Amino acid sequence: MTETESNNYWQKKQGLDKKGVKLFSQVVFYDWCKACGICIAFCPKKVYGRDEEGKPVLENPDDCIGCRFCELHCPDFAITIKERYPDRRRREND
Amino acid sequence: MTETESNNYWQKKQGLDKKGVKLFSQVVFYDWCKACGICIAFCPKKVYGRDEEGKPVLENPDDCIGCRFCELHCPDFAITIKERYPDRRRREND
Amino acid sequence: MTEQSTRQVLQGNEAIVEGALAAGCRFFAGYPITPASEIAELMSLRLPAVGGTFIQMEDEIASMGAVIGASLAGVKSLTATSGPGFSLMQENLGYACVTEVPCVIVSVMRGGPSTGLPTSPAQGDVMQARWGTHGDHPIIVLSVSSVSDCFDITVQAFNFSEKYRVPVIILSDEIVAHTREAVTLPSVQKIEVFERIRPSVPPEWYIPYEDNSRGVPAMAVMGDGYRHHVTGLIHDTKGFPTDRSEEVNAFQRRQFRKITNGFYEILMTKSFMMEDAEIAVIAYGSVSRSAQHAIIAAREKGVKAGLLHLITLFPFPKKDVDPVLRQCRSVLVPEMNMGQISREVKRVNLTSKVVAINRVDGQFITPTEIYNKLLSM
Amino acid sequence: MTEQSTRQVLQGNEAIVEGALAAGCRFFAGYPITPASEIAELMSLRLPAVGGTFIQMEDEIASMGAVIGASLAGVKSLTATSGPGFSLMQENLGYACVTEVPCVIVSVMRGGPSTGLPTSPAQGDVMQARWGTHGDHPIIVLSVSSVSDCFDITVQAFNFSEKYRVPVIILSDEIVAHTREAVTLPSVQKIEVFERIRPSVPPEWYIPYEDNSRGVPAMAVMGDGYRHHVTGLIHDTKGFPTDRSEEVNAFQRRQFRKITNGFYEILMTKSFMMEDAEIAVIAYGSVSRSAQHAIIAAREKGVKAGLLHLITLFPFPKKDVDPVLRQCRSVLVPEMNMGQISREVKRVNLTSKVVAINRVDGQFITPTEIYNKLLSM
Amino acid sequence: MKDDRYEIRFGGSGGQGIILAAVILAEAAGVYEGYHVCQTQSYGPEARGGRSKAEVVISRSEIDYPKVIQMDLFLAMTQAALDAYFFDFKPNGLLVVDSTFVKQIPSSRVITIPFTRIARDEIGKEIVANIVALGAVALLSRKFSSENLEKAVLSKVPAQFKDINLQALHAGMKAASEVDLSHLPRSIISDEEKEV
Amino acid sequence: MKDDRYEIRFGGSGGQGIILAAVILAEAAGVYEGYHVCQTQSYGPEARGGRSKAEVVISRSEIDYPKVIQMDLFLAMTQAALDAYFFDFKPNGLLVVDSTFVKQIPSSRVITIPFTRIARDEIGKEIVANIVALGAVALLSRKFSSENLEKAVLSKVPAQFKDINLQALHAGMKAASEVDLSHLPRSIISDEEKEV
Amino acid sequence: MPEKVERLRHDYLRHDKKFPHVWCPGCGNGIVLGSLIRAIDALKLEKDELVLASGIGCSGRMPVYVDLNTLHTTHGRALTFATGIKLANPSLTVLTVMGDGDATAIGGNHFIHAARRNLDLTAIIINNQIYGMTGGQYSPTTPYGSRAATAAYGHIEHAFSIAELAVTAGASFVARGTVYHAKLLDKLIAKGISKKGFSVIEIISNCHTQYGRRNKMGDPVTMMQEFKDRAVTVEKAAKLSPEELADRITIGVLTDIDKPNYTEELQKIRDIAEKNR
Amino acid sequence: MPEKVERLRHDYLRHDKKFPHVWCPGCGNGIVLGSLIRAIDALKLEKDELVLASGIGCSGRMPVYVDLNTLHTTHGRALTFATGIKLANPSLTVLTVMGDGDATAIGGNHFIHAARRNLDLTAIIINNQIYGMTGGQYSPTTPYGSRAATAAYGHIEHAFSIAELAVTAGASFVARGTVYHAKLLDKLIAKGISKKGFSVIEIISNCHTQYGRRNKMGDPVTMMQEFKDRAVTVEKAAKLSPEELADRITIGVLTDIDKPNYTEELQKIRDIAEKNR
Ligand SMILES: Cc1ncc(C[n+]2csc(CCOP(=O)(O)OP(=O)(O)O)c2C)c(N)n1
Ligand SMILES: Cc1ncc(C[n+]2csc(CCOP(=O)(O)OP(=O)(O)O)c2C)c(N)n1
Ligand code: SF4
Ligand code: SF4
Ligand code: SF4
Ligand code: SF4
Repeated sequence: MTETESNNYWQKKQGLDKKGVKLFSQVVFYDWCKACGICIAFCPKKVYGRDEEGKPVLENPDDCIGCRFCELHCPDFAITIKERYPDRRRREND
Repeated sequence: MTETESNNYWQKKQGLDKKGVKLFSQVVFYDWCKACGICIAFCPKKVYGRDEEGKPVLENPDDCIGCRFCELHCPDFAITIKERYPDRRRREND
Repeated sequence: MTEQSTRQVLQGNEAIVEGALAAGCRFFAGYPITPASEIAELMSLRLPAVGGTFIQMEDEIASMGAVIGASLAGVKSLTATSGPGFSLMQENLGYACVTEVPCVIVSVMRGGPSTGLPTSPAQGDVMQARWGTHGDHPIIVLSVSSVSDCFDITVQAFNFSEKYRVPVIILSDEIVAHTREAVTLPSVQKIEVFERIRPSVPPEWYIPYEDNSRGVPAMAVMGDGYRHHVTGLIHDTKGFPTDRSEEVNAFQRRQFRKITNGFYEILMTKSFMMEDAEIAVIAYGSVSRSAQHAIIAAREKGVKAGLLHLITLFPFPKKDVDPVLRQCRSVLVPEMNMGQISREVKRVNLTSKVVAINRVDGQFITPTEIYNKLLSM
Repeated sequence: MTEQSTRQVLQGNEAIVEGALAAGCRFFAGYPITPASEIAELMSLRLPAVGGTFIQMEDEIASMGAVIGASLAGVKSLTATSGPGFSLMQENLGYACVTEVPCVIVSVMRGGPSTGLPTSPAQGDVMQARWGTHGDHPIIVLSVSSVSDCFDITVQAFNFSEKYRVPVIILSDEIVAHTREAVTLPSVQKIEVFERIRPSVPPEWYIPYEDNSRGVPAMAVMGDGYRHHVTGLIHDTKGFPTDRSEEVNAFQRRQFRKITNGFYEILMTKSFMMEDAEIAVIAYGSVSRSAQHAIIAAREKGVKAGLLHLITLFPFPKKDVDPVLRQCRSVLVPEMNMGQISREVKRVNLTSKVVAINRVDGQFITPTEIYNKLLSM
Repeated sequence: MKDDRYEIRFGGSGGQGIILAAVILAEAAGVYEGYHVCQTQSYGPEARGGRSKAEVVISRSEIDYPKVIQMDLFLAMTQAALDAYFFDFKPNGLLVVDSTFVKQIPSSRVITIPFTRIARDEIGKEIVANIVALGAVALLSRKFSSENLEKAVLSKVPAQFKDINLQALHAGMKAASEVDLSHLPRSIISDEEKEV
Repeated sequence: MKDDRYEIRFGGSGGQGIILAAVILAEAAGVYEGYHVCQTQSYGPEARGGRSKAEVVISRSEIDYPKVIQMDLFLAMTQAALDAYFFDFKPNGLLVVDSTFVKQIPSSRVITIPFTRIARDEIGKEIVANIVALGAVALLSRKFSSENLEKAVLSKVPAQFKDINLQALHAGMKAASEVDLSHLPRSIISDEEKEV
Repeated sequence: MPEKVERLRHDYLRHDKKFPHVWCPGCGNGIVLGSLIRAIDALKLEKDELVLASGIGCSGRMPVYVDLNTLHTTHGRALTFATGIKLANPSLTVLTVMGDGDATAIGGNHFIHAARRNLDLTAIIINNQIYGMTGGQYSPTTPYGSRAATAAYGHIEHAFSIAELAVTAGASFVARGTVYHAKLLDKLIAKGISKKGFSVIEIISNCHTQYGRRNKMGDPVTMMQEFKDRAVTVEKAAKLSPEELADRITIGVLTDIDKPNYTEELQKIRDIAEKNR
Repeated sequence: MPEKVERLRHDYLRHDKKFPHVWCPGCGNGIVLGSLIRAIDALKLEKDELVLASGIGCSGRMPVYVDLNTLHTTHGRALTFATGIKLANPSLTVLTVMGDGDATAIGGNHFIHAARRNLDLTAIIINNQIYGMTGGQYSPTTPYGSRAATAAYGHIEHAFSIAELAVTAGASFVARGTVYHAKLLDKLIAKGISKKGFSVIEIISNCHTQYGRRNKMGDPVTMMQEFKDRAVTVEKAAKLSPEELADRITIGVLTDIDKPNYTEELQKIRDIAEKNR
């Protein structure tokens, strides 16, 4: 692992991307999603693409700025946005 | 008939009193009157007194200025105010 | 409404609209409710085109009020609803009874009580149609079982309402309302349409609630010069409130008499395979269709079954039910309720064996269910 | 409501208030209407003094809604009205049926239909009390005939409503409502009061509409930790909407079963001089008093008459009417309507001779009228 | 028919307090004398306009029919009320009229007392004519002790008017006590024709 | 039972236009072929969410019971609809499935045609899969002339979509015409067990 | 003119209906009836083309006395019947008279919807701040703190402003008067009738029997005097502060705006529909 | 905070109720439900002490999904039931959710009366300008000129302003939001609940299925975009002319006044009555 690589690794672990901004993960419950397209249309960072059925697929997950617009506006409670925290357990094991 | 008397006579005939003001007659239909007292209370010239049952009786009929307040406000359509016109027939006969 | 007879595929609700227009209905006031909404929707489209008026009111109470108002002003009027809305119309329905204002109310029955099963068929509002408003009053309640019925019976309902000066209730159900069938509607010219009798005396002679042999006073219309008073209070022949015993009595009894006078034409039923029947099914509305199917099947098995299909539910067609009860060794009354009409059938003759099939689970009664019962009777 | 028994002269309407308070009623929502207004007026005076709530709503629909709401929140609730208002309450009454919310509705009958004869006595809303709302449902309808009845039956009505989780309707009439009589009301301690059964399992185990032998599920109250859903849609045992045939059926049948289970106590009648009677009068409400007077007089003339006084009108007390029909050679049913209960009597046994006196002219039926009829029978 | 049923009707015009008088009498009978009692009154349009009617039925046993069948005693405060409500008068019944207003009398079994004049002249308040009449009626019925009547009156009138009402009551009783009932004619109508 | 009663059920998912297909078929049967016809459909929550069902009953004589008793022909556009609505299948009935979506088939009397794929690939619009299926169903029922079917389609679709719908109709008919029905197995269930 | 009142009485009151009418001595309803008759007469409207509909209440008894096409409907519903009549025959002039309870308690919804629709109806609302007919229970306009048959301890609810509700809901013409100001009433009613669109004339009236009696102003004269003292014209009111206006009754025309009228709009639709046919 | 949404979903949605819910894809009702849950959570209210009552309509289906004391009443009557509940047990926090038809067509009267009484209830009104549940008939808030299932030729009636009606009728707190502005909604709902007295939160929402489809904005995204574009805050709106505001949706708190609250007033009466006893 080069230094940059290792840096990157730790940054990701701590939920920060390369530029030191926070990272988020987007979880979509496909069973609840009805493919209305709201999350896809209004995401300011175009994080989601649209699959065959019209449901969101992650296209630019790391661009997510955690505004949670999609989470707050999904009429079906089908999206959860979480900060990507370092996995403490694995870190401790490191 | 003195001149004044005769003058008076004609004035009355024409619905004018001594001072040359118009005269009015007040007709009360006692069967319809319910003795509410409105006409008596609000007549600006206190034309009506009140009888035993509380119905209006003419006390100062000649003071009536024809404002028709009583006629307009009698809830029972029990009052008619008319101008006292000269009785044309009798005059012609005169 | 068609100028020429044409073949069409229509829903029951649509055919009610066509029937109403053919009968001369030019006013509809209503409030949407499943499964009756299509009637309002189609009326909103069709009425303006024939110079009529559609209005969606703020609720069913208002709708019923507007319908009575329009009829008083001389326009044949309709409203359509379902159980919850029908419950709300009861007070003004009573007003229409007491003031003898012609109008037609369609209630498309769905599962009850309350919001119940809003999209399921049921026949649970039969007794309500008879007894829903307070006070004694006669009323005409007709049922429909097919798309062509929807047309015909609606015309009939308007005719009765104009002829007898009573509100007429058409009870439909979700099945009839939403089934599409091919029908050939008669041309307008071929339809017998009855118009209320207007006064034919000079206005000063007009006595708005004067009795006559029919018991149905001539009806003046607002604006036609026959000024008179209309009130929901019991009134004398002039239309003025009264509580004098003899006047009240005369008024109340005339209400019943005018309907009794018309029994011959009001009480409508149809017989199917009844000539030699030993078991009769008495049914109405969509269920009569399942019954007919079952009877054919039962006959194939040698069961001599027949159908008495009730169209008029109230006044109860005792005159047709009675002979059936005498003729048959037993009678089956299948209904999508707990036995509202079977109750009436039993009233006609308690000694007959009356069996009931009662469904209140929102499911249509199938021919199989009736067939099995017939075979076991 | 009295802590000690005291002798008072009360109007029927007043005694209903006393009965309600004694039964634990602490909420009244209503809308004034003749001849029921005194109930609201007295409630507005009395309830605040015992920590209860009186509210005059914007109409009868709202009143019925508020009454159901208050009961859901655990407070015994009453409303009172007359025909026109009762018609308006029908929709929400059906809601109370379907959600099994205990509450008591007093309808003081006046002449109908519509505005009718607002200050005259009548009994024209009997069938409406049974059939006024849409959909099949059982219901308990009790009648009152005297001031002491007004107290006792109101207590009973609350008890039934709590015990069976049904709305109970008390039918009074203008005569009973406005007659003042001397009564000795029992002290509160002496009155048997029933409270709805609350759940006795931990909240997570609570199944709000679970069946049991009585057919009456335990009823949690809003705010007591047993969060659940209440809906006018047909629901499963958990209270969630369902249209699954078996669940709907189970629900609907349980409604009837719980009342059938209680027949023994629900069906209340009183007999007067019936032991050796050959002619029976079947009557209810104020008319039963005229009947009793007439019977005494008729007995003096050697006519073996007796009275079956119906207190419960629905479910119809067939079990008590049937033996009377068997025992007597004929039966007289005097009513201030066109024959709403005589209709039910006839249903019990068509072979009996049932004679009716029907007044719909706003006049009370006098003992003389009944007496004359008895002598001619 | 129970023989001890005693039926009283009060008739008068709207503002005369006829109903209050009947209510007080019912209170006296039901609460203080321990009778069974039924009190009813005219209601509705009739009550609104001119005439007003109130009835009290008293009995030692339970009362079935709550209204007057045939009046044992009829108090008429006006001519109009007398004319309108006289129809159920019992043979051998007693008619009591306010002679201040009533001029034409349809029965010879009558007692005439000028209740309104007594109220006006003796008590100084015409408004208590109803209580004057009440006193007379109660006394003539012979069913009430004056003590119980007083209690009933006190329970139904506002505190500030207690004295004047008691005064009126006694004036009425006094006026009635001066009447000799035995001089009244008897009816010849047989019991057969009685209403039930 | 009348023998000429012919019962068709359409099953699919909400957006597939199943009901429109049934309505068109009813129009063709009732108006253009002069049959008696009853068309019904699922309604309410069922219709709102996923599944959708429509039925057409055709007969030369009047139709009493308006719904399917036992299907002569069942068109299933999805697996879910097939599973849910297969229950009334007639012995010797014909099952037609959209093989694009339906994988598990409960009867050997089946014809599989990839309606959706045909619509997508041949017509270029997945949305007209219902009309493709309609063409096949109509042909297989042997009750319709193609002329009348065309008329019915044209009477029910907006002007701008006429051509594409006609194309779809014909594609469906063509696909069905290529099927050899005589090779289908026959049921051994006796008539006795039939539903009424 | 001199015999005008006699003529009006003769022309507009029903001869076969017994007078005096049912209302209590001094009840404002009679004064309103007088104004209504004078307004109709002033507008020279044909009696045959006039409809007067009421709900239930003391006010509801008005139509029976007037020789027009009259209608006494159910409680609160006068406007719904009126809507049907007007739509069925737009050439009729349709008036309603309602009590405050009738119009704004049980009939509140029909009232705001009629205003919203702006159908050409005239609603005369006699606001006596109480339920007269049923014996003095509180209404939606009973003032805070007053006594009523169902508010023995003082009323705890606040009153609607009928006129403001009408304006917010969309009425074209809204005016207020009192029975003390009968001449103004004549004019306001006439204006309301003339206005194309929904017009409301709120009339403050006395129910001394049920309201006055309980609230220490037990006779009609006292109550009328109060109306006189508290009234202030719209013009004067404009110059007063809210505090100064607190206890006043603003009388005159409050709103008079032009809006598309329902029947005209309906005709447009009919034209489109007939073309599409 | 990070797992907040998960926790909310877990805490407030009913696990024994099948999801996804009944509403159409993209229906604003789901967004409102989310805001409601967040508002309740933010206020740290006990679920046991919360009541959510609805009428009938798509909006009426909301309560069934939420783990509170829930009540699905009759069409238009939610506020009447809520009134009974609150009066019977004032310690409960009682919310209602209604559609525009539910609240202002059939339920219009209860709405204005609840506002007048100022009982401490919170009314969330989801205004999608149409009857969703019954298939797109016009409602009292359907804009002039729009198409609806009963207005094929363009609607001829004018819409109520729900918020203005509430203010005129007497509500203490009135706010407006849109489903595009979910965060604002959270706050408005929380404020409404906290307010002692009658609070109204009007939420402009999309029924693309019934309204959008007929009016050329057939999908939720287009409609939400429109809400975004047309919205203007109360603060900004204050600076705009009526013309500039014509087509805008003013969002934020419109009215927030302190008035005597019904339950407190009632207690006063009880105190007097008990003393008099
Ligand atoms: C449905 C219904 N509920 C109640 C009544 C009883 N009722 C008759 S008039 C009235 C209210 C009268 O008050 P208002 O409308 O203010 O008119 P007013 O009598 O004061 O003129 C009521 C509640 C009725 N007739 N119908
Ligand atoms: C008394 C009654 N009338 C009519 C209906 C039918 N109905 C159900 S919901 C509804 C209107 C729905 O519109 P809205 O309140 O705006 O709510 P949405 O569905 O748009 O959320 C109607 C008319 C009913 N259930 N009850
Ligand atoms: S907003 Fe929700 S329902 Fe809509 S597409 Fe995105 S995840 Fe699916
Ligand atoms: S205003 Fe009329 S009713 Fe009143 S006292 Fe004068 S005349 Fe009589
Ligand atoms: S009760 Fe009131 S409103 Fe009715 S007539 Fe009497 S004063 Fe007029
Ligand atoms: S119909 Fe409209 S309001 Fe109803 S769920 Fe669909 S989008 Fe939502």
